[in-house]
Amino acid sequence: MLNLELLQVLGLKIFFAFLMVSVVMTFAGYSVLAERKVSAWMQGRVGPNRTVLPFVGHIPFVGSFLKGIGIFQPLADGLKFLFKEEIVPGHVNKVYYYMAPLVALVPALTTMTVLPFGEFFHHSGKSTPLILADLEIGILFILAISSLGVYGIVLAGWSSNSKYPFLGGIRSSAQMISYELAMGLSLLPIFLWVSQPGSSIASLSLVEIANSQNASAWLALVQPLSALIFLVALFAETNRLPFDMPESETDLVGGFHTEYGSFKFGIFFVAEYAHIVIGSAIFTLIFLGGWHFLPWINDPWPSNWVGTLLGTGWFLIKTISLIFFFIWIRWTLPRFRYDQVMNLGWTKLLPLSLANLIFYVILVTWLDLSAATP
Amino acid sequence: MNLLDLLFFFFSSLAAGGGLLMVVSKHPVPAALFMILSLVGVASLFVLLEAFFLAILQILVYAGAVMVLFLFIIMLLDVGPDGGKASKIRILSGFAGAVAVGLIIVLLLHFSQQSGFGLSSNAWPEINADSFVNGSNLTFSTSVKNFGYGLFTKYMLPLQVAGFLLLAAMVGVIILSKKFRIKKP
Amino acid sequence: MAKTRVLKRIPLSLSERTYLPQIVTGLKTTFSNMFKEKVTLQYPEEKPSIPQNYRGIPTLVKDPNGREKCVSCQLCEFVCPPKAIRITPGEVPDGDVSREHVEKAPEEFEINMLRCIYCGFCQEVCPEEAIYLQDEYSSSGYTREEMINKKDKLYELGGTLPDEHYKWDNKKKAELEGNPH
Amino acid sequence: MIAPGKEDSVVINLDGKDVSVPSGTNLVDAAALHGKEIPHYCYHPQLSVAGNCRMCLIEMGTPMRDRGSGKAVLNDDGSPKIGWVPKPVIGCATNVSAGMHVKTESDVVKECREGIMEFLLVNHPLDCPICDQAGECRLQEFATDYGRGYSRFVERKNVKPKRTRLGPRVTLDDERCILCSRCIRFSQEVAKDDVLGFVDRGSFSTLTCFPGKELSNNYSLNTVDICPVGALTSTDFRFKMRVWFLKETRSICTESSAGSNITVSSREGQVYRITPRRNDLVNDSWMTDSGRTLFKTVKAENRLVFPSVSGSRVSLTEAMDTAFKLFKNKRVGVIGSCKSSLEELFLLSQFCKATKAKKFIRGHFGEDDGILLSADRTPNLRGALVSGFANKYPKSDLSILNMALQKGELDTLVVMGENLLDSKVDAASLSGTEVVFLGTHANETSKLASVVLPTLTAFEKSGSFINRSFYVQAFLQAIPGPAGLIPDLQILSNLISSVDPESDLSPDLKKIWIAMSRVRNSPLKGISFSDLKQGTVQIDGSKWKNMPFVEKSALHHNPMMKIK
Repeated sequence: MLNLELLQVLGLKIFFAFLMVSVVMTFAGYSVLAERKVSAWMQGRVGPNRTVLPFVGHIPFVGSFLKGIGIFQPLADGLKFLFKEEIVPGHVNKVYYYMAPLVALVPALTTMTVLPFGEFFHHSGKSTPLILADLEIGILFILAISSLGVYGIVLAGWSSNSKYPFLGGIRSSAQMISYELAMGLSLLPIFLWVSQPGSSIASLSLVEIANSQNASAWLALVQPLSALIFLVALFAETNRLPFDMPESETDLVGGFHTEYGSFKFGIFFVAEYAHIVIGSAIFTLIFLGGWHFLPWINDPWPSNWVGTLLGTGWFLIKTISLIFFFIWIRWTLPRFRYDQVMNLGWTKLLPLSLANLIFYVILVTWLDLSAATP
Repeated sequence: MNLLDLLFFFFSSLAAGGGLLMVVSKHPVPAALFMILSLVGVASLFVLLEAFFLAILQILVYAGAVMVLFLFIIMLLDVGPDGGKASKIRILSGFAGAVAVGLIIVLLLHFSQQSGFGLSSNAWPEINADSFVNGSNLTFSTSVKNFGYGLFTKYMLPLQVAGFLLLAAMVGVIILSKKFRIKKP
Repeated sequence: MAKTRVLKRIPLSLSERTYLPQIVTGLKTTFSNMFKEKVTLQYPEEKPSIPQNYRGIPTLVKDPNGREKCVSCQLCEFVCPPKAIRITPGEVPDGDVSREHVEKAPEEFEINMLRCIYCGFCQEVCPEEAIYLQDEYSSSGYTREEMINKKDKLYELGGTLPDEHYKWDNKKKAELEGNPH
Repeated sequence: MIAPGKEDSVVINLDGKDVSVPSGTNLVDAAALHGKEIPHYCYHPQLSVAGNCRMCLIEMGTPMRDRGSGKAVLNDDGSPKIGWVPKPVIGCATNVSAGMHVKTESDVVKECREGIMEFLLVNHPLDCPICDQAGECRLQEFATDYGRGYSRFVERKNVKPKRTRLGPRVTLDDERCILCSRCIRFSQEVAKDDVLGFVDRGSFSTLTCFPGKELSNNYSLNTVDICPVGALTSTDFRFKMRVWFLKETRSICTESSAGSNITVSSREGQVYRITPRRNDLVNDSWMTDSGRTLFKTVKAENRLVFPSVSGSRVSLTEAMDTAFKLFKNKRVGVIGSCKSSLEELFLLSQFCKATKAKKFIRGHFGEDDGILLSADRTPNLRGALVSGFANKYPKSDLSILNMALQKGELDTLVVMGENLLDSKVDAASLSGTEVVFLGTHANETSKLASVVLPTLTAFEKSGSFINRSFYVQAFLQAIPGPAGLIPDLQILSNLISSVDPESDLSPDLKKIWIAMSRVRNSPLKGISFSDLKQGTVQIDGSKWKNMPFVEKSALHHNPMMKIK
């Protein structure tokens, strides 16, 4: 039988899950705003500065400032997506057409169940990580689930029954296969390094990885090539420029979402940014020390709730900086040609990550042996 | 019936139903999608067995990579409904289906004769926990470390053989698909 | 004769081949752009200055005596590439003393602003200098019908422009003076 | 050397090239035969030569002959020496003669044309924006082609009355008139109604009607057509539409059996005017005024625009089904019409064959004016004979039908647009019969009809008529019919195939013509519809030579010579 304790735990989990979904979705929404603002600034424009809420907007100074930075724009965008006329082209495959946006969004949101974002200090000074489910194989879970996100795009492209979306779908699947290998291979040396013989860590948990960087070098400094490959693959997996092949407005109109409008398009949109948010968070965790302060420096914050807040805040700052980096790259680099994308993935990144892996295998073995001999 | 049972029935029906729908789907794209559904169901069953690593690998390798490749190929070749020679295959698949159904009936009969339809636990062979990683001081668990240890000690040979098999298959595919220029005398 | 200089293609160095330095340079450029002065015009509040030869909404103008200049020759209708202009020609009634010598005037004159491409051919072809693309550029409406400018709307938009010829007035004068009768 | 020409033709040298032209033609026509345009205003090929516009001035010379011996004078190289006329001559009044040399492009000719154009334009108003002739105006064309491009005239232009009423249908703009006198000659020579003339002198010259007369004859609008400038305008067409918008379609006038060739000018599904089309076998360049107003019936109030069953609107298929029930296994009478096209009459007789129907037809007759309005006021009476629908000459009423009705021989009547009640058929005798009415306009009969199937007017469909001289002439669709209606041929072929599913009669004109020419002893043998598009085709009408045709001798029609 379901007992009370289980229900309590379940309720709490559901509450936290709900909270996290809201936070990530808000982040995604405001990433859109950030994208528009940053792109505007980089192009000598001012970006959205018109939307205003009735009462908030009329507060002197604050209201006009908030309006100026477009803080209400995501609300308006969301509402617009909701209230727009729902158009379904006559030639689509209805079931899959409706299913596709959901398939795109669900994996993006599922991955955050194993995403730690800080640590909670007990009175005793012991800490537990802030995470919905501390899976031993967290990183694998994230890789697995996020790789399912491509089905949303493939489905959308296929069910639209139209040329450009179809091409977008095909490109997306090919791109996913090409870069997932490099991504996985770039992570292997990390785990080899972290759980090398002698260390207490023997799992693929993200919490352990983040904690291993406390007061020691960030893994981005230890393994810069892994970080670079992972970052490039991350760009490709999230379909961000310069890898936005499935969408590429210039040659595929809108790619997989050409035939989508109103809220269904909105879901695709949010899913894309949710992927970016989660991707940034993962990169922060693995390579940038997570919620820990700076490399080789012990966390300066106290071991109580203030420390929890500061740590989480620090984690968020890192994540947001990475999101900014995503946007920055988008408005700096031109798009690759499709064959260049494939070329880069298979002939550059894959051999490079293999070489990287072999190098670290040898290095770790040598370190292990030299530690054992004396 | 507790939650575990409920989940088991849900996920197993997902796996079985997905498989069935995959077989009966006319169009290859939905068929592939149903296969993914089935794989997810199987992975969930692994989770229920607390074999998290296996479940994740199932998703990562099959649903995440192999099936994406499948879909890519299907879409690239633009295979429509009844793209193949369905009429010839129909007899064959009917035969295969009949054999499969027969096998299932035989199995069910075998188990039910042993234990009735309750399928009590003694119908299943006992898993010897210690037998798994003998030769090491690690106890049996589904953790990654133990899994890896087992793979690289006791099951080293099968692993390498499987690896070579896959390599041979890959080389074969490359040779078959590559057009070699025939030198004319 | 200009000499063609053949540039030698220098092979890329290793760092160039990774593209990373170039990417960093690009990132620097875009980042420094973020803090430059913005060039956006806050449109409804600030308006751009319209140059003299701007091609805004086509309008019909009246001569300084307040009479319509258009004689509905339909050349603009003919020349209009998107077929936005539709004229129903009519005859000026005998009783209209100030205009009867012109004989012909548009009974209805429509310019469909949903079709108009602001090419200015109508202005160019008009033998009576009656149609002008003036400085108005923003027009909107809730229905398609609203976006079809009727004759009265066109005259309201056009107003009066100075006339250099007074062609029909001179003709009227000649008629009154009876040349040679 | 000038080679000897063929019989009845002479060889002249046109701008240095020897060409052969029929003897007796004037130089304007002769040059036109060989693609050289000699501009002209007053000359019209079907009117007498006046020679007063001077636009066709050219240089001309004939081989010199020795006065004493009468022998040709030769150059040193043996070619005949040409004696050029010292001053330019007008081409329209100079007939060709053997060995004549003509220069149409020399500097003198060019200068002459420029001078003439400049003089013509001295007093011509700058009216083009409001002038209806603009776009088909000879003055505009020649001013651009042969004019100087600028004027040295700085004085004030002449002012004349702008709106003079010459007749009920013609308005004169005096300022634009270039005094070519074509209209005067037309009235005298073709219309035989001498009402126009010039008064006053010099720049005061004015075209006017003789006192107490007006230009009101039935051919008055032809003066508007031949006016090379915009001086004579049609009161009806005045200021309606600029001519460059109009789509021109070749058609045939349906007014009478004269079958004048016409051009239907339409824009966006609306006909704006009808003008004659030159056909020297049928109507020269003329047509009646009354024939020009026929297009107004297209948008008439009593036009039938939707199918109906006993007065209420139904879909076309529903109306066809109802009609089909009315003549399935019934005794059917078909009242054909001489206003239908040849192809429709052929399908109608096939329909009669399929339903074993009795055939009736009536004629419409009136006064013959001896020119282009013949006594037979239907365009296709001979078509009814040729198609096999009628085998007797139609009477002006349907008293035979009335007798049959009174005897109760008929259950269902299929009426092709005719009004039965004004042709000696009583309403009482119609009471026991069902009427299926196919027509363009409502009349008393259509109001009685159980099924009304609207058809298209001659402007909305293609087909052919046979005129009074047994000329088969095609007319082509100018405008689309009212929305939702199908051509008569389609209706008829649908009706036939509903009665006789075996029938393979298609509504396609080409296929109907193939079927028609297969009929035994058909005079249409060897003719196809595309031949008709090339021009008028005369067929052998000797089969019907004993019929009492009512047409009198008229323009290009001699009842005595009608048999080929």
